[in-house]
Amino acid sequence: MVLDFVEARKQIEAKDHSMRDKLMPPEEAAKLVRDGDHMAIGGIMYSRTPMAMIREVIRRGVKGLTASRLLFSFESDMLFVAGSVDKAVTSWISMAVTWGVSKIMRNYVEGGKVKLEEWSHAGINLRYKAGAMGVPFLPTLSMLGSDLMKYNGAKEMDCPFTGRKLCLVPALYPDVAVIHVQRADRYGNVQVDGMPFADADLARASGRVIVTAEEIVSTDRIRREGDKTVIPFFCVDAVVEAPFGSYPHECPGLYQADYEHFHRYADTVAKKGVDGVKEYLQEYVYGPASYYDYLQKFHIANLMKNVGLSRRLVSD
Amino acid sequence: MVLDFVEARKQIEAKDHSMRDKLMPPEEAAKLVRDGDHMAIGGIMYSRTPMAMIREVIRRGVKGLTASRLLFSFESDMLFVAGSVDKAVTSWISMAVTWGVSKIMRNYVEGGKVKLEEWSHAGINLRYKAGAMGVPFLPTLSMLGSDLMKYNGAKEMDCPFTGRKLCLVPALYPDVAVIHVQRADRYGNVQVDGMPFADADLARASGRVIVTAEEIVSTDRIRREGDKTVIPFFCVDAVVEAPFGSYPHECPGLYQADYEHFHRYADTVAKKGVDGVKEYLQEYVYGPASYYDYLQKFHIANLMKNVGLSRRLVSD
Amino acid sequence: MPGYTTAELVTVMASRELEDRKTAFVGAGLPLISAALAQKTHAPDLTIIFEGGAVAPLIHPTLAPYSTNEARATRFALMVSSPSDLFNLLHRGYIDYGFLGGAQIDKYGNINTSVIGDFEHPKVRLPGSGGANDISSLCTKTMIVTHHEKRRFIEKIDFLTSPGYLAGGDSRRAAGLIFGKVDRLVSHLCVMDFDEESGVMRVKKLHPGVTIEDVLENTGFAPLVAEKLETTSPPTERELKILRELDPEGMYVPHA
Amino acid sequence: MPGYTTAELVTVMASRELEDRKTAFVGAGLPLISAALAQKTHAPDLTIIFEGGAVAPLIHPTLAPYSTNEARATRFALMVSSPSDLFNLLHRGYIDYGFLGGAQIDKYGNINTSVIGDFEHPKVRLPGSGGANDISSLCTKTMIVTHHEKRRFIEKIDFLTSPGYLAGGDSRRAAGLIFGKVDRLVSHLCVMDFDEESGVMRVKKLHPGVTIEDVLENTGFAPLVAEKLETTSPPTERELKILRELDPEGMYVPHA
Repeated sequence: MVLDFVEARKQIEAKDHSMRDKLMPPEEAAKLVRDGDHMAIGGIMYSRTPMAMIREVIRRGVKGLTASRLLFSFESDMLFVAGSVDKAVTSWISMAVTWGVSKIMRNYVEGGKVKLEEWSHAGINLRYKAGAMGVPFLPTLSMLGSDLMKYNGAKEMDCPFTGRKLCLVPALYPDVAVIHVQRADRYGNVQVDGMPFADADLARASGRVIVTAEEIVSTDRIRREGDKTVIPFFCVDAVVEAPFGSYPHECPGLYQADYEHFHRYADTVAKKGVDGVKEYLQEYVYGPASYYDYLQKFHIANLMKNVGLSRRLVSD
Repeated sequence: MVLDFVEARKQIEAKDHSMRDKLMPPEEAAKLVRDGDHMAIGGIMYSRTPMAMIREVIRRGVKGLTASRLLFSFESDMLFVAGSVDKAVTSWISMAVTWGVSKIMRNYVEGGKVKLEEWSHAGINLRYKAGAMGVPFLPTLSMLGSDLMKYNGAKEMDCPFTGRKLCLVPALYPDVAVIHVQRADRYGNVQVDGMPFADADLARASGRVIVTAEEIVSTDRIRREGDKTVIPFFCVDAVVEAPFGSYPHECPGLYQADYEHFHRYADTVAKKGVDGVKEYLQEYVYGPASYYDYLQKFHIANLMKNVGLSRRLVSD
Repeated sequence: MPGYTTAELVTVMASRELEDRKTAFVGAGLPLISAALAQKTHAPDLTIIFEGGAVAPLIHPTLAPYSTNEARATRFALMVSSPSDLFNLLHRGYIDYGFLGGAQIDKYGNINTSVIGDFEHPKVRLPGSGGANDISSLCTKTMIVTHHEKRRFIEKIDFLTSPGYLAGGDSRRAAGLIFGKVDRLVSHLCVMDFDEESGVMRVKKLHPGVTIEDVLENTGFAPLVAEKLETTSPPTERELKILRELDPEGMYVPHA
Repeated sequence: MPGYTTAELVTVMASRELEDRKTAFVGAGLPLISAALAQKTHAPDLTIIFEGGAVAPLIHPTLAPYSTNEARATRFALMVSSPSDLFNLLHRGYIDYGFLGGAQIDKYGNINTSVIGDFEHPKVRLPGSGGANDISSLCTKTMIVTHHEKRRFIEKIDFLTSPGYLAGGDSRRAAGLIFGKVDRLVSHLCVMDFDEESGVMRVKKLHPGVTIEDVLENTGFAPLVAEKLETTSPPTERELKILRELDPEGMYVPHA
């Protein structure tokens, strides 16, 4: 079960709200994700996915997680096969339109190894938004009359102002959120370029927040553009320096996704199924001795190629 | 009465959503404010107040308006004394802490010439937010147990998820919103620097939207920083070029408020009351033959002084 | 040999259904190509919006997005906002058109993209709603765009992910879905609309060379048939040329 | 002659009640000076937040804000956001302290800043709630800071703008106000807290030279009195020096 809004507020009240240094290595930050937690994952599909932290969580052998995300992509295969996640809460889960439905997701959900709770995309957004607002629900006219409402716990009500039927979407208060961004200072003041997704809401809704950032910048730099800050320091518990922290997923403005890697991955999964993902985990998660050993596996030429294509996107 | 969310949506559906040239002179734009309208005013207190459009509305002799704003300041004196506004909806109305309670507000509200509907600051924000979301209400734990709820139309309910008591704040769907910003293109793509206030919500909640901008920029410029756009063109009906369009109020990043003007104004009102405002309207609203004749009255030296102080704020 | 693929036919026919000066929520793949084609033909002022947050992006000629939720899909957009903001604009009535596909479709235009079999113990788990439920609940006009096959057009769908007319008649409205409607279905065989009274799918236009029998044979339920069946004119050379330029590798819309 | 004004006394005493490493919603004028004083004395890691949207701004030494909703109040802030975002953070429990003043205050710490007389036909219309109701409804600890006078501390307020303990006892909780509380009142005579059981104001500390009789004479209702009344130590030279540097013209806190 998900936290009640009253309990969720008490947790926040009890936290240290001071501006202290929270910069730490990824291994240290990953300890904030505990067995059985509801872990909310920032970004969407293969954009600003907190891959560095997902690898750490898998490497630590965390078990029994409920993982939620607006739209899941390749990373859910890894979390399922590693045995970290028992339940996924989302609106959509697939490798991506181009690479088709995930065979792994099908295997795990159809086989009953992972339970899948489904919301509409607006619905899962509203769940995080309600959490960020500190209220128990938000109303919408989505999802009415659909079978989604039969299983996901949304409730119908008659509007006390208009008499109209409404769908009430319950708030989501994750235990922990993992979010990858372009920059943050060491205190956890976070700025995002391009699509914001629901990351600001995740940070406000969650009990603990881990931010990985491409770049750790000075607080002076944050202060020069305070209107770009989307998460204030007191919402954040851990800050991790993570260049290429989303790779092989993209980080807008910095590098595009490694589509060729995705193609190869999809081929492997098509051929070998779950065993393919196990090999993949061995090679990319358990194998690399360090953060940079992981990146090294992609070859610097590929990293730079995807940096270049990201620049070309707006320079052409 | 305020529009029901269903009616409010039908109005939006029926509008032309195309990206067409909406640049027009202030007199033309002011025709979108009609007798009896609910007019939502952007900015807060003396920051980004759409003064250019407020002057036009007064000059046109529009009557019977309900005016809403997060926090009202000097501009409400003008709207009351001009006879444009019958009712104000807000959380707070005063000249400002420094200049004290508005004698004019007291005169008009105590005298029954203007009805004042009061919400908490979070409450009025939630009303616009609900409007922007297209729903009939939003829940909060503010205002419970207070006398505000006895008069303002918020409703209590027991949360169907948690059994907790909640305050439901009804959505506000203004007929028209007037908003002043730093820049927009001629189609109505709007960007704001610094405090966003509730302007993005006003624009989404309102049936008609008038935007005055310090600078009309090319659409190419908008596209270079799309993540700074807070209002998309299809929400906007009129775009007005209005340099110093908030003066003597401030426009963050460009000029600070003319405090000396406020001091003189407060002195005048303290001495002459309503007659002082009538003289003020004559001098600053009805008198000036053109937009620039109005600005000329402040003397270029003052305008430049307040531009300079705005720059000094961040250069020192 | 008509000189175009069924996917090309569907894309062209869908694009023709889009009026100019409107806004459209567009997904990756065929819908994007279809809307882009409309922009380059009869609807230059159609605004393309991605639910991920981008309003009117300028797609790079060779760096087209694989998904609508990546940086490529936001290139030089007029606004780059959040999905929740875009869904709010949808709720307010600012989005005129939405596109949907579906694994299973019934005669009321209800769509299943969640599961084949039982929800809790699915035989086949599909990707899920994404924004589809929101689009069909809230878009002023939703258009279903799909390949036309009997196993897809069925009497009873396993799970109702995205509402059409629900059980028909007044049931959509009675469920509280008072905004928007499923307005049209474009397949490689025909264009359908929905009878306002009953909410049942109605064959309205047949594509070149298609007979009403072809449609009925490939539909797993009995649709209504318009009194005056129209016939669409085949994709023009110009349409096909533009379409192929938009998707030069045929990644989303395979070429002939 | 104590060498400081009553406003200075209140400001110093309020600042001392603020713990370090906490966050505070601060209004223009005395509260801002009080919080800034705390930062420069015992609470260097206190975070000042303006409900208009600014988190931890750096106030310019000579261009201080006249209101917390203007650019001067956002100077080099860590975050410049919207009031609704700040109120959400308040709702979530991220704001430890809030400051309130009030035209009328009752023994349960309920405050009126709306009307003297009848709401619909007021004798005196005051500015209204602003964020005050939200602060006293939702701030973890709300502090009332005020001049202490009989006409202000009254048995029955004309209008309840901002909730304290409502009718006392369990009534605040029963009304649904399950978050936060009115924690303290700092006046120029004393510091009060509230009895948790009855919700009634309780004199806790007397300022230098003030007797309990002084307090009772200037209070229009009967407050509780702590068993062991403490006495505050007078403002130090250092506190007064810093305070006067923070408001050199005595605009918000008049100097001696």
